[in-house]
Amino acid sequence: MADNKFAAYICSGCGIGDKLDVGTLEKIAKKEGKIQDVKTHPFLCSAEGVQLINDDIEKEGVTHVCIAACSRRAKTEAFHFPTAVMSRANLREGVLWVIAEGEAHDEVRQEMADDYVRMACAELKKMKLPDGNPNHGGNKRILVVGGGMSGMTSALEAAEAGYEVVIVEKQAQLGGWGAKLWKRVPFKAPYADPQNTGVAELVSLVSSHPRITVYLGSHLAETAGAPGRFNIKIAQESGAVSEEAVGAIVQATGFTSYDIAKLPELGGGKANVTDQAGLEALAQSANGAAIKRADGKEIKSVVFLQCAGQRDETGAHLPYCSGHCCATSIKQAMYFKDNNPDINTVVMYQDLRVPGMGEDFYRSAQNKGVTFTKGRATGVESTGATCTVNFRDLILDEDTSVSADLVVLATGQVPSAGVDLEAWNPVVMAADNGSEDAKQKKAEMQKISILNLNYRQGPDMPQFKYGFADSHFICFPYETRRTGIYAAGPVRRPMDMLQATEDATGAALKAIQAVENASLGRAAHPRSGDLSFPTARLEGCTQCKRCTVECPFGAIDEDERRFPKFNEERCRRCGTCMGACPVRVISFENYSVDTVGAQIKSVDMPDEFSEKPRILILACENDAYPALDMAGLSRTVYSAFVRIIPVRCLGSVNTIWITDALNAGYDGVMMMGCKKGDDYQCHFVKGSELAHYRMSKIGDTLSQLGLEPERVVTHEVAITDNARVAQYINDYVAQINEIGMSPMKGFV
Amino acid sequence: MSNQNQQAVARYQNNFLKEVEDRVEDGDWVKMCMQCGVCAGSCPLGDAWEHTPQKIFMMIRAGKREEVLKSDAMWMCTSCYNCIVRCPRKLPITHIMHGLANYAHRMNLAPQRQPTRVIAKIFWDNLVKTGRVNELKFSLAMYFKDGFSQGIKNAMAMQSAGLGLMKAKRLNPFEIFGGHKCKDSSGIKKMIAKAREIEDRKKGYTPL
Amino acid sequence: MAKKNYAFYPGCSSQKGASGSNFATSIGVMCDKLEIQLNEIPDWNCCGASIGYGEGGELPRLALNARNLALSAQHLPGQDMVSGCPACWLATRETAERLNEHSDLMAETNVALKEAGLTFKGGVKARHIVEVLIEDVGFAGMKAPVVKPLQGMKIAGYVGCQTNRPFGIAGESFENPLYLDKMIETVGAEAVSSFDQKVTCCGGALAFSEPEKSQKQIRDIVESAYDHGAEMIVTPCQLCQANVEIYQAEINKKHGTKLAMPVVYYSQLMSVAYGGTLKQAGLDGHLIQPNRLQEIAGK
Amino acid sequence: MTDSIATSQTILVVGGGISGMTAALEAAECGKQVMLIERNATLGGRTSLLYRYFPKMCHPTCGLEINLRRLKGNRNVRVMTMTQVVSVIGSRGDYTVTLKVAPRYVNDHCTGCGDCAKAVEAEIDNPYEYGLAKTKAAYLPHAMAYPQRYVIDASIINTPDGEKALAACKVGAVDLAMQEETIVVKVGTVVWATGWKPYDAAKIQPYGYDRYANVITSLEFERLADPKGPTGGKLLRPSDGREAKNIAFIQCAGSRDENHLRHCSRICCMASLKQTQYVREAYGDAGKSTVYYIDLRTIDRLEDFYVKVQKDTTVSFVKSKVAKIVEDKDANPVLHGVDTEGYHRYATAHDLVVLAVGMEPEANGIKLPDDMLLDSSGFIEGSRDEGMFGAGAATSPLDVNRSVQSATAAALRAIKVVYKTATVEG
Repeated sequence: MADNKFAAYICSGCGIGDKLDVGTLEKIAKKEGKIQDVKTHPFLCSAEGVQLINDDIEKEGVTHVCIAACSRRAKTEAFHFPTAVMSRANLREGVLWVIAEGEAHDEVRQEMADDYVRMACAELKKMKLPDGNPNHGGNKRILVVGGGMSGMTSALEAAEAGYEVVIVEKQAQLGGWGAKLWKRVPFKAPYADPQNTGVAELVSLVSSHPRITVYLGSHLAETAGAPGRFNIKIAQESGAVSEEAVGAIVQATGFTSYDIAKLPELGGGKANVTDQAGLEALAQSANGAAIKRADGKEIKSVVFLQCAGQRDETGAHLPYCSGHCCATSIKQAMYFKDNNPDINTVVMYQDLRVPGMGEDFYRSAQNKGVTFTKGRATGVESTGATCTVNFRDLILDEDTSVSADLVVLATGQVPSAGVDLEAWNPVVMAADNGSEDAKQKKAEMQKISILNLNYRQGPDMPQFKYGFADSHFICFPYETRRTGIYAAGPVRRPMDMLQATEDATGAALKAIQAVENASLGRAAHPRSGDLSFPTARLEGCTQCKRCTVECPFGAIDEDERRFPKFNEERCRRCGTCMGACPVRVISFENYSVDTVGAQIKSVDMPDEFSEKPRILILACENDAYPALDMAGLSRTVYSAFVRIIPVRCLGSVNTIWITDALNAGYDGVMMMGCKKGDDYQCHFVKGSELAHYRMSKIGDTLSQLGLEPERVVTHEVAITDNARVAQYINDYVAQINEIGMSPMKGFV
Repeated sequence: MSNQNQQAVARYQNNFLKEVEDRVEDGDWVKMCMQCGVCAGSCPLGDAWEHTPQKIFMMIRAGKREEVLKSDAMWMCTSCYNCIVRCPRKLPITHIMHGLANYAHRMNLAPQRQPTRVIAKIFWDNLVKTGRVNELKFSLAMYFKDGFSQGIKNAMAMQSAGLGLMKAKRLNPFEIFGGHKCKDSSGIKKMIAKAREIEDRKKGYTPL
Repeated sequence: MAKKNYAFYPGCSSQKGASGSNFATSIGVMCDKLEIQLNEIPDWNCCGASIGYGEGGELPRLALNARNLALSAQHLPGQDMVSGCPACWLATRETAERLNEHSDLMAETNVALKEAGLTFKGGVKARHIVEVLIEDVGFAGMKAPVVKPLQGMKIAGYVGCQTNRPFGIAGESFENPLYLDKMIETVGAEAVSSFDQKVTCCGGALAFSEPEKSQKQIRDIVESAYDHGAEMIVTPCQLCQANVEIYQAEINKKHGTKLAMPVVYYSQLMSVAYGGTLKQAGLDGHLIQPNRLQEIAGK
Repeated sequence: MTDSIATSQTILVVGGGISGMTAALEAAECGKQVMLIERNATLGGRTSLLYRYFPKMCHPTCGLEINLRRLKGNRNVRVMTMTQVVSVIGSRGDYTVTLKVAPRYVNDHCTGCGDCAKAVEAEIDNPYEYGLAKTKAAYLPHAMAYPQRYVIDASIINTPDGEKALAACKVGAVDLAMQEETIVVKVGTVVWATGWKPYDAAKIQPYGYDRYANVITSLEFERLADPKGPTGGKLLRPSDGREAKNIAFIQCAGSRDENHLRHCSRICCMASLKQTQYVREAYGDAGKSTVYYIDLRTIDRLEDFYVKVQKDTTVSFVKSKVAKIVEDKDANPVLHGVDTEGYHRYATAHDLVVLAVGMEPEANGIKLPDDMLLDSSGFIEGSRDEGMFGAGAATSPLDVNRSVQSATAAALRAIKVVYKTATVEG
């Protein structure tokens, strides 16, 4: 690779030239920033300005570009130089637009701009152009675990898009839950009648597809590797084990319905009290004729009890609503009405939940004479001949009862998501410490594992809530904490068949995307396209395991010598490992302890008596930094004493930066990251949490330095907090002024 | 229970909803109610209703035959049609209330001296006689519906209005001797008799 | 311009010497000026009104109205059947529509009609005079003949129920119809647009059976008219007019109120504005004298 | 002119809201060529006008920031704003689409400095505040606007204000002569992510949205709650600017109603529950929210949020479709109706009424190709030739989470089309 050539480009447009002494900035870039080639342009983002830079890159061999103009979030189309390393000094949103107008502030404004140029140059010096993962996997086959409606849909959709697919289904045949249904709820207008499930057709399409390989009566004995290079062992009933190589995984392992036996108060386990699955079985055996009871008796009246063992606040049963059950009961009531309108069918509900076009399906059922009663069942008795449902009629406001030949309990969906890692990890720890029964327990738990990942962090996907392997993000439902592995269908969230097929199609796309990204060594969401990846100087590693434990995505395993083993294809480039490392051996080409450290140190530190405190702000690039930008956009004024450095995630903040800053004489350090806790908004799951934890430990360092604890603060900042961030800053500056300037100044 | 009520109950095995669907004007709409209650809140005489329309629909589904038909609720309908135009399921609620009232009356379960029931009968008889309503005879009949002495009181109470209307030529005292009538009043009588005969047959009423 | 012809169904209340007779009188001038020719349907009968259902049931009521429709079709072929009384209009239109939708009802009804020597095949359009005014004449057309604009009168337009629901006037809202206010303004008076009892039910159907309840409705309507500075209420409905006018005295007696709000028909406004005399406008037929209107008519 | 950049391998995504951006990005990150067009001046769509999302109470712009960064870093997506589809001809794999690009009067020189806005005096109703606030006739749609480029409203073209904007711009970005453009592109498939629009609340006459100042829509309430909104985040009554502390939320305002929208709009229950927490956020225990509902449809784990709100002492629930609203002398909306759980009549005055208005397909206002298949409410089911697809709320009333799922699925369906075309072509 050719020698590095550094160039800085200062824009004097947007008023920068009017309010700042650009000459000084140039000098700083040259002298202190040690940039060979420094140019100023009146309108840098213009075609000519950009041409100037491109010419330097192509003709002059410039490899490193420092842009001193607007925020890194602005003018990204113009300032796009794929072949060069780039750093940006934020003179517009970061200085011009936020520092008070008027000559009184000229000096501090200029100092702030000077520092940002220093910092950008210093950062640039430490950056390398990421060349992408050299040993990325290129396997583009997709594994689908589960051969039900969701799994088959994922498989077929991916295959139709040209990708090879392997399906592993534990049953002896495809079809899953859908195959147990007599009919399904309609997907399209008119939403009037039950429809054929279409499972048989789907099964034949899947079985006969040239790009789909199906393993029946099989499960995953092991899943090793990473996106683009998974190696899986498939154990068949025969005992045979076959190996396959795949690039990404869709987990569509579905659900089981909540055990009716746990609902004795609603007649669970008594004669002629069944669940929705039980009724489908009766309907299938009736095969279009009148549905008969298990005892062969004809049915004149049926009562459907909604929310059986669901929406339960006592903690005894499922707290959630399974979403599909109202429509399913409506469909099942139609089984009877369509066959014989004289059969009494009562659907007893508290809130009838048929969103969207389901309302038409509800109307259709009423039209067919299905009776809907808003009531709360208090108990179900069964004489064997007939059943009695005691309930509170919520409209007529009375306790009453209705008798029925058959009672159907609408029970909920229980996800089949495998091992719960929250429970798993403590057991593993105990087992590793030699506890025998922990080893026993571990083996027991492992039995229900679905993926049998050989990951350091456990054998299955992390579960989000109530055992569902869902994403915590509203905007990113396919966000996963196991890169390249996507949950689809009811294992992810309670859902009906229509939504499951939609979900499965989406999951298939994400799997395709994962293999395409992996094949290029590119990061997946949220840093999609990022080619940088973490490397570790293992000679310096103390095997403390923090990186392997704290990686939110389980990307880091341990090699046989118990050193961290990075799986770049699993990595999301958040830098949490870098933040975790006490000996600072982990870094990215363009983001490292040095790229940030150098910026911190480059700042010009006024002496103790200058009355010019310096406050370092480490701001998460996802929410806090945009908020600061928007403060600029809305011309919200804040103190000129802060120096802001964007970080990939607070999780990537290494405490050395804090101590370096304090040693260098900074009077305070502010960290701004995303919301943590149950409703966390951290895009890397735990980054914000970890930062708070690590900072809680920094007290000792501070006291060693003889500094007040207030010199380091952490804030949760939402992207909309543009007004609040300015307030935080100004309040903190005031607070620092009270505490007084740092005694550390001038020592370094 | 009257004989025709026993028949009805027997025929519908206590399934009051079916009975209403078969025998009450627009009764087949009852099943479409989703219990939102907008009708209940829309009635100008709202608080006079023992049971609101939406509740009556629920009672019908719950098989509360006697409670519904013996109630005076549906007799409170002023025919303002607010409920009809607001119902999100487009139930012809006004018509159903009229239908239920008429059915309760025909089944002779409606409250005996329910004023609207009594007046409805007087009004109808009045119009059937001549084919047109004779407001004077109707009013007088109205005043005397609760017996002679009460009638005098009522008449006296409304005397000023009555005299006023006469002065205003909007109440003609000579109508007492005949007054407006259709030429073909006999044809009209026969027509109504026939219509009633068909309806009774169709709905299985015992003729009044 | 040639007169437009309509089959006319006056209804019982518009008979000579009946409660709505002054309405019948007042439309004379109005129709004359607006080139509307109303041809009374020979031997028409009562529509069954709002409480006919109690005793009448379904088919007998349909038969009653079918008879009028049949007579209209027979004697005044091709003419829309127009009524001035909302109850008559509603019952007739409902019958026409129901018979069109349900062939079985149509058949049964005709069996009954046969007894009166008639048959009905449908095809008659039942309309309200207000529809004719708005759709066939138009507001400009209604304004044209105005010779005595009712300057300075503040009038509450009280639409009531049945002119407005369930059918109403095309394009108007059930909750806040504006056409009556517009009509008031076309004759030069000021409409009390904030009048919030515009479509409240006067309880007319239960005036005899539930006097207290119905009179409460009336009181609300009249008091709101006062509150909003109206000097007069105008309505398109015979039952509303009679009910709201007649019972004010009764209410005063019971509650010591001093209600004396004149209640007139839109047709009376127009007739006066068009130069009709007090008599022609039927203004001699009121219990509560609409003095200002009478004055203007007298000039 | 025919655009050479697009080919039968190009995926056209119509609509730059969260669904359209998602469909475009997901396909582009699979290596496909995508053209993303948006009718408005900025991407972001309706969600960027919401204050918070349920159930996490996080901010829509947070996800928008990530999607915009994905977009900035991905050269496979070509974005065109102020662009609409005029016509689509052809069939699966080979469509010819005519686009109409409205003049922005600002070119890509714009640095977003805001000098034009300073210079211009004329104000217009802010289209991104549902008309609750004014903005200069030269404006940046909102802080998260993309492209971050000003717009000059057509109303000031050929006026002195237009000239002021022109004079104020130091970088020559203002172009008052800009004309409407027509562009013809060839694409392999079209994803319609045309989203939804709030049902016209004025049509729900008994609630008097058109007559009473203090009856507003749920979307307007989002703007009131947003610190960036017209009231700086204060819940102020339109009639008198007084703080609204006792707020009614009316569910199914237009939804589940054959006089209006036949369907259930799915999101409104959660949206209102979310908004009750805006009231708590503003007043703590001093606020009061009442939710009038028919059925509360908080399905799957959204139920947790319902349970949480039920425990909030400032929130009460009435099972009733409100019959009508009248205004009292102090302009307080008074709600009339009957609580159907046991027949309790109410006539309750509130400071403010928020109508949880239903979702209508925005496509109802757009001329779709005849080949499209729509359901009874006008939501997109697909196209007869299976070459065009709906995505997000254009296909069904969906919340954000489900819209993104739907858009991701639509991306794959589109990819299937271009894959098949490519393999057929050789």
